Amino acid sequence: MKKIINDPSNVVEEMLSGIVRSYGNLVERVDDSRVIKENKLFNQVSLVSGGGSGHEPAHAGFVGDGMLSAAVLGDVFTSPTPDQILTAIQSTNNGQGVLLIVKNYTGDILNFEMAKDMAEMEDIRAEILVVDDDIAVENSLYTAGKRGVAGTILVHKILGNYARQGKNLDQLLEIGNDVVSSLRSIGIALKGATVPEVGKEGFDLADDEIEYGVGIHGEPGYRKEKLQPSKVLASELVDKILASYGSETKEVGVLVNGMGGTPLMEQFIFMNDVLDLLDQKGIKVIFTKVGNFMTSIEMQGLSLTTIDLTDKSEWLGNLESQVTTISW
Amino acid sequence: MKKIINDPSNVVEEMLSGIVRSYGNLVERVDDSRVIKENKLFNQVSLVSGGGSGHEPAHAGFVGDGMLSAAVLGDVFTSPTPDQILTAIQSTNNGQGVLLIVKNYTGDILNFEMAKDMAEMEDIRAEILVVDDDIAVENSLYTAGKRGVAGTILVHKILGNYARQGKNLDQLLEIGNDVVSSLRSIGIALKGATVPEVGKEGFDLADDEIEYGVGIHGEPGYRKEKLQPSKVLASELVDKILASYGSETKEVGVLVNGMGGTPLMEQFIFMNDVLDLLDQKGIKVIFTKVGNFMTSIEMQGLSLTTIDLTDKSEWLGNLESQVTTISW
Amino acid sequence: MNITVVEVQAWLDDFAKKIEDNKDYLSLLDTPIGDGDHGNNMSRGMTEYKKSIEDKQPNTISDTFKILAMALISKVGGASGPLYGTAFMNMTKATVGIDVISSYEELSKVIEQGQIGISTRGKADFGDKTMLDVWIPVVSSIKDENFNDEIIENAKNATKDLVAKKGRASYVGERAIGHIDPGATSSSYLFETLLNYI
Amino acid sequence: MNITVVEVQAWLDDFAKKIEDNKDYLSLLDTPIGDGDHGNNMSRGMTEYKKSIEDKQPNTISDTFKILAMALISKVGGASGPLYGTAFMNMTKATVGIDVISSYEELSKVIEQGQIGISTRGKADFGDKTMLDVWIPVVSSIKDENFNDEIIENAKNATKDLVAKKGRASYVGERAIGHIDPGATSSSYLFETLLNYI
Ligand SMILES: Nc1ncnc2c1ncn2[C@@H]1O[C@H](COP(=O)(O)OP(=O)(O)O)[C@@H](O)[C@H]1O
Ligand SMILES: Nc1ncnc2c1ncn2[C@@H]1O[C@H](COP(=O)(O)OP(=O)(O)O)[C@@H](O)[C@H]1O
Ligand SMILES: [Mg+2]
Ligand SMILES: [Mg+2]
Ligand SMILES: [Mg+2]
Ligand SMILES: [Mg+2]
Repeated sequence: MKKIINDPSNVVEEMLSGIVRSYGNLVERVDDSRVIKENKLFNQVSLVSGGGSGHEPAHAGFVGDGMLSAAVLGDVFTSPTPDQILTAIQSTNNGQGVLLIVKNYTGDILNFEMAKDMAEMEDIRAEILVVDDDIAVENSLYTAGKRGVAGTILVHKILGNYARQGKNLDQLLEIGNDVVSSLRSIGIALKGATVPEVGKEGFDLADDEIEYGVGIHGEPGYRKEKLQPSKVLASELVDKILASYGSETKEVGVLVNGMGGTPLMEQFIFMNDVLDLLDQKGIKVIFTKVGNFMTSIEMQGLSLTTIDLTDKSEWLGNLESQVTTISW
Repeated sequence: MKKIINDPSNVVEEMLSGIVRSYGNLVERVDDSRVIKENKLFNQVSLVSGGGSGHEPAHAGFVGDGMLSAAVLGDVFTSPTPDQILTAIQSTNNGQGVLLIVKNYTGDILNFEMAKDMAEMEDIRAEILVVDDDIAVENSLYTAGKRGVAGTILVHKILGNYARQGKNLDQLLEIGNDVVSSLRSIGIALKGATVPEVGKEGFDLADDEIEYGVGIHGEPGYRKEKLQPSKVLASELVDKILASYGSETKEVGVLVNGMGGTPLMEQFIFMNDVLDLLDQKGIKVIFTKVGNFMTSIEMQGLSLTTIDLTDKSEWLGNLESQVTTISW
Repeated sequence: MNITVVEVQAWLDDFAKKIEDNKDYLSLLDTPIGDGDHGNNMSRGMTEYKKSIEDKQPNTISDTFKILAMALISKVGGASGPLYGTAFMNMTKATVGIDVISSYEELSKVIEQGQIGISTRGKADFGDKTMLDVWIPVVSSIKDENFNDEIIENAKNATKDLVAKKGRASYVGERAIGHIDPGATSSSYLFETLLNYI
Repeated sequence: MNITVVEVQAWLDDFAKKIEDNKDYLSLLDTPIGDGDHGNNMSRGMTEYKKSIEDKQPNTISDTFKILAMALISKVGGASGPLYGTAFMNMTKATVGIDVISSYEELSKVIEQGQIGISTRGKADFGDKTMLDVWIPVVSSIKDENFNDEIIENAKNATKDLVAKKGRASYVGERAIGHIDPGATSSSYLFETLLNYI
């Protein structure tokens, strides 16, 4: 394992300290906790997200005016615990309740649910919005459901602006579910990530092999294949995503998300191919974003996320609104 | 070579297209050129930078209100040609002259100088500001001088704001030289980058080996060594940088820059260690930034840049000013 | 049967030791069908339990379970944390005021409350290839007074041939077949060590 | 000596071919002491020259040099582009109105202008392990009318034992010793192919 770290069991602690010391103008740590919150809290419903670490800049990079009120950091690829989530809820709630934005992994769901129960015992209303945008694993009776991946960032952005505009908790939950159902993501991996405490790559791929549909913790995808040109990869992902929408999608937003070890050059080349394909299919792309937002440590690969914006000009406005965060 | 690309000889073209199609709200391509410029030009001295591609988001990601007027993209790790640089000059000049911000590499210097000569023949005044912040290779009679690396981004930021405030070309050049002389950078590499047209890594390091002082094109550094904890790496770099300042440095800005393949987690851990060391030495850190700004394709590693801000509160204001770019 | 707070703490110490000794094995089980952290997760929880017991020196069964529940909830983070945590939280409630568990019937009520906690929180059924595949037969066998090593072992091994319908292992589909469930394995340790005190 | 536009174009065609044939070798030379692109850089320039000559069919020496200068300037991008470009730009000026180069003296004046261009643009001296280490002895030998293969070859080979003081190779310090300079090598091709037309 070749990493710029000190003690593998202390990476989250030191990273957290690095984040708040570097961006103390924007965020602060809640004392003795794994919670990073906005310096200034606003008079609105609070938005809290979180999950395992290793997905940086998610979620701490999206804390700030117009996005999240706080992020809770678990160990690497491990959900934060209920007490930490409760701390985030307590320290951001200002009477209007707290929306917990959770990626659909059993560990995250259970820990956030438990925190929600604990918050209720303290008369704080918390609601959970589950994001499950990854269509690589189809939802079915036989799995824990679709996983939550990079689309989560767009949920933060859209709901963040609505919350700032004064929408209440019920409204945010309802819109949130609507946003989630308009999201589709799939990832591709070229090379696995190494969890510091594990010390070796989470999965192996041959030198000329890629895997479609890998999750952000290296969960297995739906097919391994020889590496193909970007155009071919783009076509596979775009087709799968569009097929899952049905036919009425006219306007979309597109997010190309780097997994941590793939340079921007490749992300932009891939986006160029995606835009060509959507053009050919007559689908208008009205919002685009490229970069490392929801990574998997140093995994090589990227994910494609689309959001159906047909007749959703308000959402577009939210996506384009100004925010004050480290990483949007 | 495992990359998400199409034709290796066409990566710059496709990336450029991806950038302007993704961020058409901010930047545009000058027709038939390798120039990315702001959509709106302002009534000010124009700032143009550029160099080989492969350092994304530099420099196109820093085009926008408050930073660069345009960026010129060369082939991967190869300087842009004078005709392209001239196009950038012509398409951004609005009578107040153009400042060319150039990293100190022979190829870049010569091509930009030639473009400057060509601009003069068209009665456009262009001046060159050479950035040579990399102290890994000492300036001496026996080399082409110190190289220009991540500190360049801070030059864009400080001069960008001064230009917006109405400073003239002579003033910008003078301040620019002052800023450059207050910058210090050194890099560390864990794993080399692969130029798409070359197809193999630019340099080799053993599995447990790192190299201090590597340049952003994989130029050799000053020492290879077994991988050390982040604290030890930080200490080596901080000591070397502080020694090169002399003793009066009281306040600094710190930039930790990822080389492309190193995740944010490690960059923040490293920054945490750097801040500890500067704290211990009684040096006040009044500006911090962490992320991938001046990369070397997918190289693993990072660089540390400091800027001496002692008695430079105006520069601090410029560093903190709001800008409208893709990547600041 | 004469399970007082002394036996309960001895039992949980044994369990902690078993987890510690098999930490790498549990993570190894979690690798092909999960994310390879179950051993580390459980170990973090049990280490905290040991520390907390030392600190607080509880002298009732209920308080002991509560300390374990809190340790698991606050230190594990994985799916197993809230599940085991809820189990022991329920067992905390089920043992309030009880100084000694002296019959299979009494014991089964306590363990069943734990199992109900897991079922409710995790929404899994028997046969979904989870820790419940051990808890459910264990509860029945205690009720039936034929609780023994073999029952536990068989219940754990039965997870091997299943496809998972819940948790991370559900993402690997058919590929889960042939692998014993890590959570079922850690639960088997819990009940094996309990056998010593019956 | 009777070098008209016909000979000049034949010469530069030979040079282009030589570059193409040795593209990989030039890049290989540039690998230990540079960034491994000199062959590709020069090839991009010369390919553009061939295309441009085809298009524009210049019929003077000066216009031919100008096309080469523009091709190198606009397509190479490396240090070698502006250096060779400036050389041929100077040679363009030095041959305005000249239909035929018929003496060593005339030839030396033209090539010397090229060399001055490189010296001025690159600020390097003889012995800095650059292309100038070939250009400077070549100019002298033409002046002295003893211009031949051996002089070129020796000049190129002499770069092998030097430390570089200019360009990318200067970053590797002592490690440059033992490697022939790629730019000196491409320049040696330029003058070797010129020999055919003298
Ligand atoms: N919904 C569920 N109900 C019951 N047990 C579950 C459920 N989901 C997962 N488990 C159990 O949790 C175990 C995995 O725990 P662990 O590896 O610690 O958490 P994670 O999956 O979050 O990494 C599985 O082996 C399984 O026995
Ligand atoms: N200052 C200089 N003066 C003359 N020649 C130089 C100078 N710097 C570099 N060169 C020549 O340029 C060659 C390298 O060219 P090339 O590889 O195409 O450019 P780059 O170094 O930008 O990649 C060197 O081998 C050397 O001969
Ligand atoms: Mg886990
Ligand atoms: Mg080069
Ligand atoms: Mg696990
Ligand atoms: Mg070169």
